[in-house]
Amino acid sequence: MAEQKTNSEDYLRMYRQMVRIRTFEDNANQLYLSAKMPGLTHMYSGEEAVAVGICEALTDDDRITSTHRGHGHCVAKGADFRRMFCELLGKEEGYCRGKGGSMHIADQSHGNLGANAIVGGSMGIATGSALRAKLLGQDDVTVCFFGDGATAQGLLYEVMNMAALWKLPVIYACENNGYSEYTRTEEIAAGEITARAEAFGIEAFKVDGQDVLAVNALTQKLVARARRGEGPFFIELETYRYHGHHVGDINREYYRSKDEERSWKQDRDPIVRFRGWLVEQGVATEEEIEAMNAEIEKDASDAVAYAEAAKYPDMSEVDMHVYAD
Amino acid sequence: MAEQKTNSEDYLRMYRQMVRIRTFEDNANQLYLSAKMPGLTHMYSGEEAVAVGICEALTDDDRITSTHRGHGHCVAKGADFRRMFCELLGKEEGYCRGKGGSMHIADQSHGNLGANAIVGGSMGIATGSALRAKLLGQDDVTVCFFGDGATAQGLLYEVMNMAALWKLPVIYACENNGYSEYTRTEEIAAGEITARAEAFGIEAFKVDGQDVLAVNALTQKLVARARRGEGPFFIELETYRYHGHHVGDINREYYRSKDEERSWKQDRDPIVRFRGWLVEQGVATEEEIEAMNAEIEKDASDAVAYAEAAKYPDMSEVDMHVYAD
Amino acid sequence: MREITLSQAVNEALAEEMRRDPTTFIIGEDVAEAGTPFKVLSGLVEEFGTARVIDTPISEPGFMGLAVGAAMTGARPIVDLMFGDFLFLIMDQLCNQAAKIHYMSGGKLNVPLVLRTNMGATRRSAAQHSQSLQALVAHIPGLKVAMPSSAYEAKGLLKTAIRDNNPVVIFEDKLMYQDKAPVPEEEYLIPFGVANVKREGRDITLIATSSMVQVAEKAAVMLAKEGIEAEVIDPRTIVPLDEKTLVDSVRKTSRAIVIDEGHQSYGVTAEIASRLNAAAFYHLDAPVLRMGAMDVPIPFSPVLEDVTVPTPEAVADNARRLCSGEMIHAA
Amino acid sequence: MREITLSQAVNEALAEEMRRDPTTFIIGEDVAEAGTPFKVLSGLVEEFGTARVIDTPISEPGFMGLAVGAAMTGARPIVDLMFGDFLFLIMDQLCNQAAKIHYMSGGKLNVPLVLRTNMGATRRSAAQHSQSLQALVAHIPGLKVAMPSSAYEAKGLLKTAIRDNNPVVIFEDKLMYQDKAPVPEEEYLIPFGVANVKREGRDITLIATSSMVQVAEKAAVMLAKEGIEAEVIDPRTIVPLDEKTLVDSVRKTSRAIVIDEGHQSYGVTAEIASRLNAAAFYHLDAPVLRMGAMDVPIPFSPVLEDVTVPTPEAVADNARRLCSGEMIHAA
Ligand SMILES: Cc1ncc(C[n+]2csc(CCOP(=O)(O)OP(=O)(O)O)c2C)c(N)n1
Ligand SMILES: Cc1ncc(C[n+]2csc(CCOP(=O)(O)OP(=O)(O)O)c2C)c(N)n1
Ligand SMILES: [Mg+2]
Ligand SMILES: [Mg+2]
Repeated sequence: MAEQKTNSEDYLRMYRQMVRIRTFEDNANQLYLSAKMPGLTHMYSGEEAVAVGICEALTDDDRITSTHRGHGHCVAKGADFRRMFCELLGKEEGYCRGKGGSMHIADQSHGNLGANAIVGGSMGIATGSALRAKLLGQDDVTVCFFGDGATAQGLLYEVMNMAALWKLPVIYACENNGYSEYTRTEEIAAGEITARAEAFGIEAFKVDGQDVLAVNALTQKLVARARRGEGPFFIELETYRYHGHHVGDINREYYRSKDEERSWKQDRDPIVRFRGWLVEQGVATEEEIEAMNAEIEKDASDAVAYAEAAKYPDMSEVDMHVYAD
Repeated sequence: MAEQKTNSEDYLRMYRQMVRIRTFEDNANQLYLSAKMPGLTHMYSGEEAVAVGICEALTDDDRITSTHRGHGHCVAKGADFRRMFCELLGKEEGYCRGKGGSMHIADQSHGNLGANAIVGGSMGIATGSALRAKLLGQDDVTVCFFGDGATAQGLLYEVMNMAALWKLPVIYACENNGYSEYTRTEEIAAGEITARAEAFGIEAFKVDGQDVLAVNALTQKLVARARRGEGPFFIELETYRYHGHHVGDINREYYRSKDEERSWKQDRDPIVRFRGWLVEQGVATEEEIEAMNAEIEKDASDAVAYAEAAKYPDMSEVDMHVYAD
Repeated sequence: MREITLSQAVNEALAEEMRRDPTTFIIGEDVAEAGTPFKVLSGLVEEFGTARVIDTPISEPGFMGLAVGAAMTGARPIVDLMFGDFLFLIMDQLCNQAAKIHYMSGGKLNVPLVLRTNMGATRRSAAQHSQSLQALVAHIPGLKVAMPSSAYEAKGLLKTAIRDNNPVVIFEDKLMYQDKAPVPEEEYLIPFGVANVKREGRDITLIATSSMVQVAEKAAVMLAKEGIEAEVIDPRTIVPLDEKTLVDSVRKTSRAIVIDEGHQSYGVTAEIASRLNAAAFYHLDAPVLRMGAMDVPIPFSPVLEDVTVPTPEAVADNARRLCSGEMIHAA
Repeated sequence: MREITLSQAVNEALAEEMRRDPTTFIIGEDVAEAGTPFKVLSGLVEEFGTARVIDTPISEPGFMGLAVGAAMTGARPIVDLMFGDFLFLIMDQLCNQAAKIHYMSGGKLNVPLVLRTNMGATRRSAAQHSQSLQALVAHIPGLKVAMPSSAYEAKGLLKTAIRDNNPVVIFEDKLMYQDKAPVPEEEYLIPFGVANVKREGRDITLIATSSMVQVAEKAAVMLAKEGIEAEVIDPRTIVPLDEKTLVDSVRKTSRAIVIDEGHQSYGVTAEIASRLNAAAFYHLDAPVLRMGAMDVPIPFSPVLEDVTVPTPEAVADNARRLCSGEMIHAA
């Protein structure tokens, strides 16, 4: 792990947030498998240290843009289980009144500008948020999450160019989980991903996305620098998704081996690793951790029950919110 | 100059082609200023060594895609003055039966897939032509011309990525004339242009675009390598446009100085330099060159007269060619 | 006759045409080993190899551009665009380039390419994965637009599209991929611009595209029980549009409803309705009625999504009112 | 009243609104020192500085995306898209993002941005610089669409657009930038969804957008000499559309022509004509007639280009035939 113990509260919150994400996903997956959840959804399990390491370096005023694989970012940025599950089930109390669903979940109150079902679709939005900060003299920083596959979208290069020219406070966070859908990153990305950012004069970093402390330490530094006008920055985070591309992607052996999956889960799980470190460093005991886990599990199942019982939006809502007043 | 005399015929043809471009442009400009030419047009004068140096390394089977500033590419790829002027004047005998005009001139017979009025719009087309060559086992190479300004279009990075992944026989030729419209390149391009290609694993080169022999020598090498499957390649050609962005751009001092224009014209003119070298090397005498120039001038004014007298397409053509049979 | 799914029909059309013409190839995201997320292309890479079934990076404008260039220089690309909603990403290459190149070159250059994509809501895929954007491409001269309504049409129209020398956009209804229909073993092609009268009737004409053909047919069954004989017509291609068959029917029945799953305003139903109004004005008992998707982004929540698109019940209801003269007085 | 050009009217609207609201800014290519190729923005960078009049690289999807993000987080961007034809490049950011974000977020996020662009042919700019693409954006729920027909409308509609909390697309006719019209010195706004009856008449209604309003007015002058009184109506915004004013007029005159410079098929005239046919069916003597641009890419050659768009003569001709009953028998 990257750093020595300095602040137990922060560590415990990070751990908690990672477990919350994993637990949220397990419940969401269960809802989907039992046909209670409509539509399609993409699980974040395995990548928790990325969202948490980054979002823990941000304040509520800092913005993020998220992706189709967005539950992790949403939880990490401070969202509430009930309102998230309500959204996933299309209920009125959801963050988007059920209109967005898993692929569009947004949480304005914590600066999450929303998941996006267009791969790369939020790169402009994130950079524009940073432009706004500069224009209005606000000191918040925006983090743009996207996958390795999204680096194939030309939009990224257009907005990195402008961010670099104008020194915008934006951090591009590339979650490289090795795959875009059913295709390995090597097959769809020529050259080096970080070199592409560097070509635009942007400082770029590679970090182990399974090490929450390493991610957090780097992000802290970059956020501080971005606030001082030294941005933009680019981070490539090496990580792995445990589930299929989406919940229905069950037979994966034609594109990745069970061995590969096993090795990431057994040897590099971000939660297991961090838990071990917490105990080792005396930040928490096994019992404390188990209690925390149990509490989170209860929170999640309560939230699921709440969301299942919650009501759908009234049919009259269908043509509300097409236009703002 | 980059190379010693090895082949007078080639040298004279290159010189001739450069003068043909300059002469074509002078006549086109005149037509525009005397209100005989409709629409808008962008002059290539000053950049002749780029088009000629590159196209002289190609055969008729090799393809190019051109830009809004496309007359130079068209002439260099072998087009005929009459049919070009007819096109610029919207006449039936034009390369596109008057339907395309200056911004869409294409010459299928010599492998010019056409000018394009969308900046960057032909990057996909050029790369697709190269994909076709590979797919059908043909050994032609495609050159994609575009400006420094066009490097801001995300499409470039999408197609370079695919060209690199699949080793396509395409050469990206970036004509860096220092400006995109009324804006200096530094203001719109962060980092280094060649670094952007290199980030995708593409070999990139910078060359003096006013030195026709240097351009030609480099292109010859790269075309040969691309034919052998060693492509793609990227060339940045440092050059300058003498006229305004388009023919109506007369007052330019708010974005570039008269001094700057004068120095490029006096010290680096590609035709003057090459002419000096030809004489110095004994490839041609001053008299031979003057005769060649005069002949080209006559060709051009004959072609202008021909085009002015030529007939417009019949009105019934307006809804022909919307669909191919 | 054997029955196969729409997905199999598409797969067969592609295989047959790729065997027939070595210049054809497929390009798109996860089209090879994965055979697309809808598994429509399964098996093709095994037969034709990765040189002709090409997996791309997530670069829609890029691979669409490649297809245009390949088409201009002698190949016949078949582009797979995973969701119709991604059309917005490739509009420049499709509408400023592909659609115009033949014309701008005075007929010298051709762009024989097929863009296969999909449409259709009620899959709970929300606003960016549920759109039916056929009206947008239909507005652009130089493009042809096909909307198969069953496995039979999907195969016959796709084969025609691949042999066409123009850019053709085909919208498949993603909810219909598993629907079966009789499809001959023998080769056949369906010409463009020829509407299909799916059901004859004398009281009202229901003109429906793609997914809405089934909806219209179901409505016709309901109506038949009440003694209202609806004629159901599927234009099959909206560009070119077989105006004559539609007009002839409406002149006969004097009433018509046009049904399409795109948004209603400035959509496909507007064009067809206004052509019918113009050409059958004096035969009409009431103005042509339009039913498109509601003018709202498609919501995720099932309860909301389901009310955004025309249903058999709603079509039958409107037909009843039209036939009873209720709307005539209301107008 | 003083007369100013459409270009000056736009410039004034921008300057006034930028003075009023420090969160507004302009973003686009060559908008600052160059003031755009049409010189519409001259002087603004001197007053507001390069922080608020932002020159971008040639990255239409990119800067459109930036505008969406800035709008979502508290600024009010005014995007300058140099040619309407470049809409094809930004459709994803405009239609998949800007148009849907308010809805997808259940009303939580707003996207108050203005996209200024242009339209119009006969400038000999050929197929990629001459399109009038209003129908495409009008089809997408969540966007508002304004089409000013003079300097007066250009100023009043733009000011309204800037204060609107939704994405608004404004199409200016690039051939009209130097046209003068009376424009008050005092501040005024023109509300969206309110059509303007430019000229009253009892015999026929000419509904025209943007550039076509002048064409309709010229036709009306010709017709008046022959005793035909044409009512000319400018909807001013096509989304929202003031259907009532249009319908009321058509119910009065019993005949209508709808004129728009976009391609005719699947275009703006189809929507308006089919709404009029529906709402005024029993008042109409003949079906509503549509006049759009021909369904061809715009050709460069002046002799060809000139026949692609509606002219006053052609409008008058059609109006005469409609009024004489010639078309009634023909239908
Ligand atoms: C523009 C666009 N193209 C394609 C898709 C379909 N799609 C959804 S997710 C995905 C893969 C994304 O890969 P990556 O960016 O690496 O993110 P990951 O799923 O690995 O987190 C694709 C191709 C899409 N939603 N949007
Ligand atoms: C997509 C697009 N955006 C903007 C324009 C307007 N425009 C025409 S040429 C040009 C500048 C191009 O600069 P560069 O690529 O350097 O080429 P150069 O004109 O210098 O040869 C611009 C912005 C356009 N035609 N297409
Ligand atoms: Mg990935
Ligand atoms: Mg340039």
